[in-house]
Amino acid sequence: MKISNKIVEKHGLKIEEYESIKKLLNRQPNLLELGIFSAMWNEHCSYKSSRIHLRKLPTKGKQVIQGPGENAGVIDIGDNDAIVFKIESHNHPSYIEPYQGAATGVGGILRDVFTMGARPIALLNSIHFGSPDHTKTKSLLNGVVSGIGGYGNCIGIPTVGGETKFNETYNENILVNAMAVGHANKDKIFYSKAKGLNKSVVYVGSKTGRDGIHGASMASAEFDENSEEKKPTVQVGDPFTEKLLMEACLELMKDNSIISIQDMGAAGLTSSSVEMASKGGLGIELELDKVPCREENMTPYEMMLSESQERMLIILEDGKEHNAKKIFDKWDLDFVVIGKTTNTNKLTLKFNNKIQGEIPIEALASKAPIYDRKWIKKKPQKKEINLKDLKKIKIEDALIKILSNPNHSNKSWITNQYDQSVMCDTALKSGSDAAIIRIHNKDKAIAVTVDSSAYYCKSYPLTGGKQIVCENWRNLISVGAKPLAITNCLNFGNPENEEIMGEFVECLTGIKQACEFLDYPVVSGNVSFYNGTNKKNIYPTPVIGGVGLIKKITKPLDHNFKKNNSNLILIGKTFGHLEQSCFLRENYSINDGLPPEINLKNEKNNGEIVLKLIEEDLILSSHDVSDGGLITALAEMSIVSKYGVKIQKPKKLTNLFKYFFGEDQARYILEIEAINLPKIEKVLKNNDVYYENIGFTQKDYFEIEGELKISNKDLFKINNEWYNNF
Amino acid sequence: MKFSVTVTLKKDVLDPQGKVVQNTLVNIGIKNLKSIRQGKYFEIEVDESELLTAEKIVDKMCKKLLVNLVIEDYKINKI
Amino acid sequence: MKFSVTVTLKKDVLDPQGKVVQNTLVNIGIKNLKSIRQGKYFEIEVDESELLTAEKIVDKMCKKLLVNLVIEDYKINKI
Amino acid sequence: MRSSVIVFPGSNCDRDIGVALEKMQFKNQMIWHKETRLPKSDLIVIPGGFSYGDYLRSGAIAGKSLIIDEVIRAANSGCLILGICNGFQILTETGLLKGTLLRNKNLKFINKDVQIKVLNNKTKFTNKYKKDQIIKINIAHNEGNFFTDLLHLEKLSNENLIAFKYCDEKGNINENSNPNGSLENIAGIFNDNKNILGMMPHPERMIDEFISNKDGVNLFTSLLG
Ligand SMILES: Nc1ncnc2c1ncn2[C@@H]1O[C@H](COP(=O)(O)OP(=O)(O)O)[C@@H](O)[C@H]1O
Ligand SMILES: [Mg+2]
Repeated sequence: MKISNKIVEKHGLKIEEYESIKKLLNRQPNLLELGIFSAMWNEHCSYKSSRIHLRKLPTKGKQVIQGPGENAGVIDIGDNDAIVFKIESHNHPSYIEPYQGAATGVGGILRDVFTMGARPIALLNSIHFGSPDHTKTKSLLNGVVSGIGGYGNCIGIPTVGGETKFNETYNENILVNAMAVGHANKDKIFYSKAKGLNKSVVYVGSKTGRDGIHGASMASAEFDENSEEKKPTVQVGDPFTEKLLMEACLELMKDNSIISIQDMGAAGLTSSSVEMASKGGLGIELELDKVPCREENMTPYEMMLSESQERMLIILEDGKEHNAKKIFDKWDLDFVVIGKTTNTNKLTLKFNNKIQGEIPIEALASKAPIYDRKWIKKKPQKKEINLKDLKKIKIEDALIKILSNPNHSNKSWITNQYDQSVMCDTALKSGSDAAIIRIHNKDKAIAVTVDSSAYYCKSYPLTGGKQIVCENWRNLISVGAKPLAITNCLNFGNPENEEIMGEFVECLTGIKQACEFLDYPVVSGNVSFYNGTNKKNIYPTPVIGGVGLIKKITKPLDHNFKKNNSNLILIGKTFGHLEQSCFLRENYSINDGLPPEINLKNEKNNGEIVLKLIEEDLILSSHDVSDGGLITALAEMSIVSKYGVKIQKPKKLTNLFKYFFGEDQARYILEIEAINLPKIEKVLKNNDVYYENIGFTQKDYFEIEGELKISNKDLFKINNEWYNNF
Repeated sequence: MKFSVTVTLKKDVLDPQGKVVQNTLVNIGIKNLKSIRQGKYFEIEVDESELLTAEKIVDKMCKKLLVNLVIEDYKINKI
Repeated sequence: MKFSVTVTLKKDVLDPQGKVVQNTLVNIGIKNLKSIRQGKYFEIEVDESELLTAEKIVDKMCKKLLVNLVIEDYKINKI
Repeated sequence: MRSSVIVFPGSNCDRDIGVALEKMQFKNQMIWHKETRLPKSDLIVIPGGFSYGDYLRSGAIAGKSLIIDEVIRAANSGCLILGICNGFQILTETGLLKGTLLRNKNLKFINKDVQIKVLNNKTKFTNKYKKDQIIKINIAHNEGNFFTDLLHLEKLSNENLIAFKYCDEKGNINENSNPNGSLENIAGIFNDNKNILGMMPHPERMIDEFISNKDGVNLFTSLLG
């Protein structure tokens, strides 16, 4: 068959790329080979536009066992315990079929974690939808939420955290990012690197069907009117089978049978076999007749490109096949030796006793294209908003506007659809700054959270990038955890557009600077480009997933006020930065100006000292101050509590709007007992932490002296209304 | 006028339920089973006496809500 | 031989799903809907050429697994 | 006291109940569903989860497994049987308990802490609770909407076979305190002999102050006698 330009383009490859393929092969590829190149060389698998920039991220630290480059990152939390985690996007599939797209996203990220020998212990997600009144939003949100729940609930892993945001730039391109966190024994981590010649390559899990063929290249293209045509490629998730697969793999991992193991994710059998071989510097030979197939007459092309879910590839030590098969039989799963490792450094595909395709592994992996795409720097849009020019409003109304907005509304409509308690180690559920998961049978715990700030990143990506890392770090500190490492999911528009590439590069620089300063390395991640339709691109939306450690946990710290008449302290300085704030957006639809500056030094110092106070058990409750400012944070604390607050008007900053709604960074609210105040003030002063005594808790009412007084009950109602429409 | 609508998964779409049900039937000793596919069924009554119009209404329900056109096919029958 | 089986909730069993579906259809502007009931649908192929025997096999599947006789009714049709 | 937890493919609260039983000093064994013999046990627990993915109907396929014949035999000879959540669904599918669990009335999975009231505290499962005691307990299910025929419903009331009903913090049993649409807010029932209890809420999740509360503990201590 002659490969025409049209066929090349249909495979999502550029003509120049096709020319390099011919050079690498010294010949024209056949269709099977072309399909394999397209699967490996697309943006999603090859990271061709992002790779040179990702290299700049800090990935090392004494807590890091495995950084990026494996199925998931691994960190050390002491006592031979390791935490394995990663985040991944499933944006395009979720827009086409929200339930299945989201479900298989969860399934995929879980496999990345248990592939490494970890039992998953928590799921999180970051989901972004179009404007709340856009016609599709409601059904997309419904579908995505039930898909996430459907998969996680069925497999029995608690979904404990996440974020849900709305903004019109996601109207035609929603974001669904799923994060999984697992626990492993440090000395029992499994990797994907193949070793040894003539070792059995084993296929386990579900059968291969025609689903998801070209899924990875779909994730690497913009949507257009013709995307509908691609619908038949939708994959259906089977969480029941995944549960069996997970248990079977974890059972097999108890002895020393496995040399290497790799899940079949994007680009299925192709990428898993190539990845194992390339990391091991080996070749791999597959006999495709042996691949367990669901449909009749499947071709090698279809088998190699299928993205059927719930499958794994394992390379076994000699002589372990029999025992391993017994385990998979017990769990009613397919287990077939479909090939072996070779010394040819090639991927060799046999079918009907004939070689149907043969490609040097390097051509698919290290020789895949890398682009240094053009990008332009964002010009800072310095624009100060003068409140005097704006229509007068009342503080109370502005607050209500924020609390009743979908982005700030109480999300229990969503989180009640997720089983948060299964496994019986969830000490703090979603709705808090971070979730706390106890390590089974031990008295230590991890805290986990995901965060993004698309508005900040859009207006000034460098600051935005720094800010999300800091916010994420703050969320962990707020529950008393020492932040250890992050994973990141970089959702951006079309990288061939110089402005968007600029957003990417600068966000990444921001992330890098913050991570370096905070000793908060990146251990895994994912990049999702081409989020946009017909040249309308989404806001740059990097999502950060952070993991922290609570060494010895006595009781989980949350943001519920605990007592009447406790003192409230605001940590960090309030300058009154209102540009890019929730206040201006919700009340005036103003979106101009720069995001609040990040002072990494203060961020680190404030965080560390707050953590110290928490560890000394001096804090009753705590909460970080983020979008919506001080007043929103205080309201959030009151809404979940029996107690409200009585706050004094500020002494220094006289504009109340700036004081209460400003989104200055590095701030926390702490509830403390009066008797501890001197001790705490001493620590703060000795460590140069700026703080203010802002008021006290009181019964039932949320009050700013001389300004407003609302009952907690009313606040609760306001905050809960929006989702009731569903 | 009354209609029945049957909704089934498209060919080539994974049917996790069907697989498990089939295995179970075999396990509990049912012989001669060649294949089983599971789907949804609706009985719909509409207040409309003109067949074509009535059918159109039902079709609209299917497209708008009852059927997930991405992965499912459907058939409408008058009953 | 091929059969279709439709399984529906018995009349006096509350049908939460049907109710929600009905409300939703009305909400999205479908008029003339009188009633809707939702059930399950199976397409079953058995390796048996004698109609009565084949039907018996299918009936057995229904009784033994596919149908919860406490709350559901079913109908078998040759197709 | 010897207990056995039956593990089906797709069970996912099996570890949780196993941990709880051991913590409460039961001598517990986990029994894989393909086993055909049950060890001698005083209590058999069918745990929560999604046996067989909840495919077809929740509990239907597990209800047809080999081990279930053994469970039925044990039940008929008086062994105590506890079905939690999916376990309750399985018990109704096997006929050991009458009634069914339909989809939640809002058609959504529901996970939250709710209040239930102990209606009958004169049983092997509930004797350490006070009559009408209100306990806070976690539910997590898609199909927890209890339904049965009128005759059975009457019998449940008349013979004191209702174990728990959903209520609010003050103990009111009404539509507002009914999370899933269950008939008369029923959250758990006994069989005629009161040696079988099926309940939708998860007592095994309520044994640790640190994670939740200890409102589930009395169920286990009741069983220990
Ligand atoms: N934004 C990022 N930051 C750090 N590492 C990344 C990022 N994106 C991808 N990676 C790393 O690159 C590798 C390949 O990622 P991916 O193709 O998503 O893996 P998989 O095929 O297992 O899903 C992984 O080790 C991942 O952690
Ligand atoms: Mg992977």
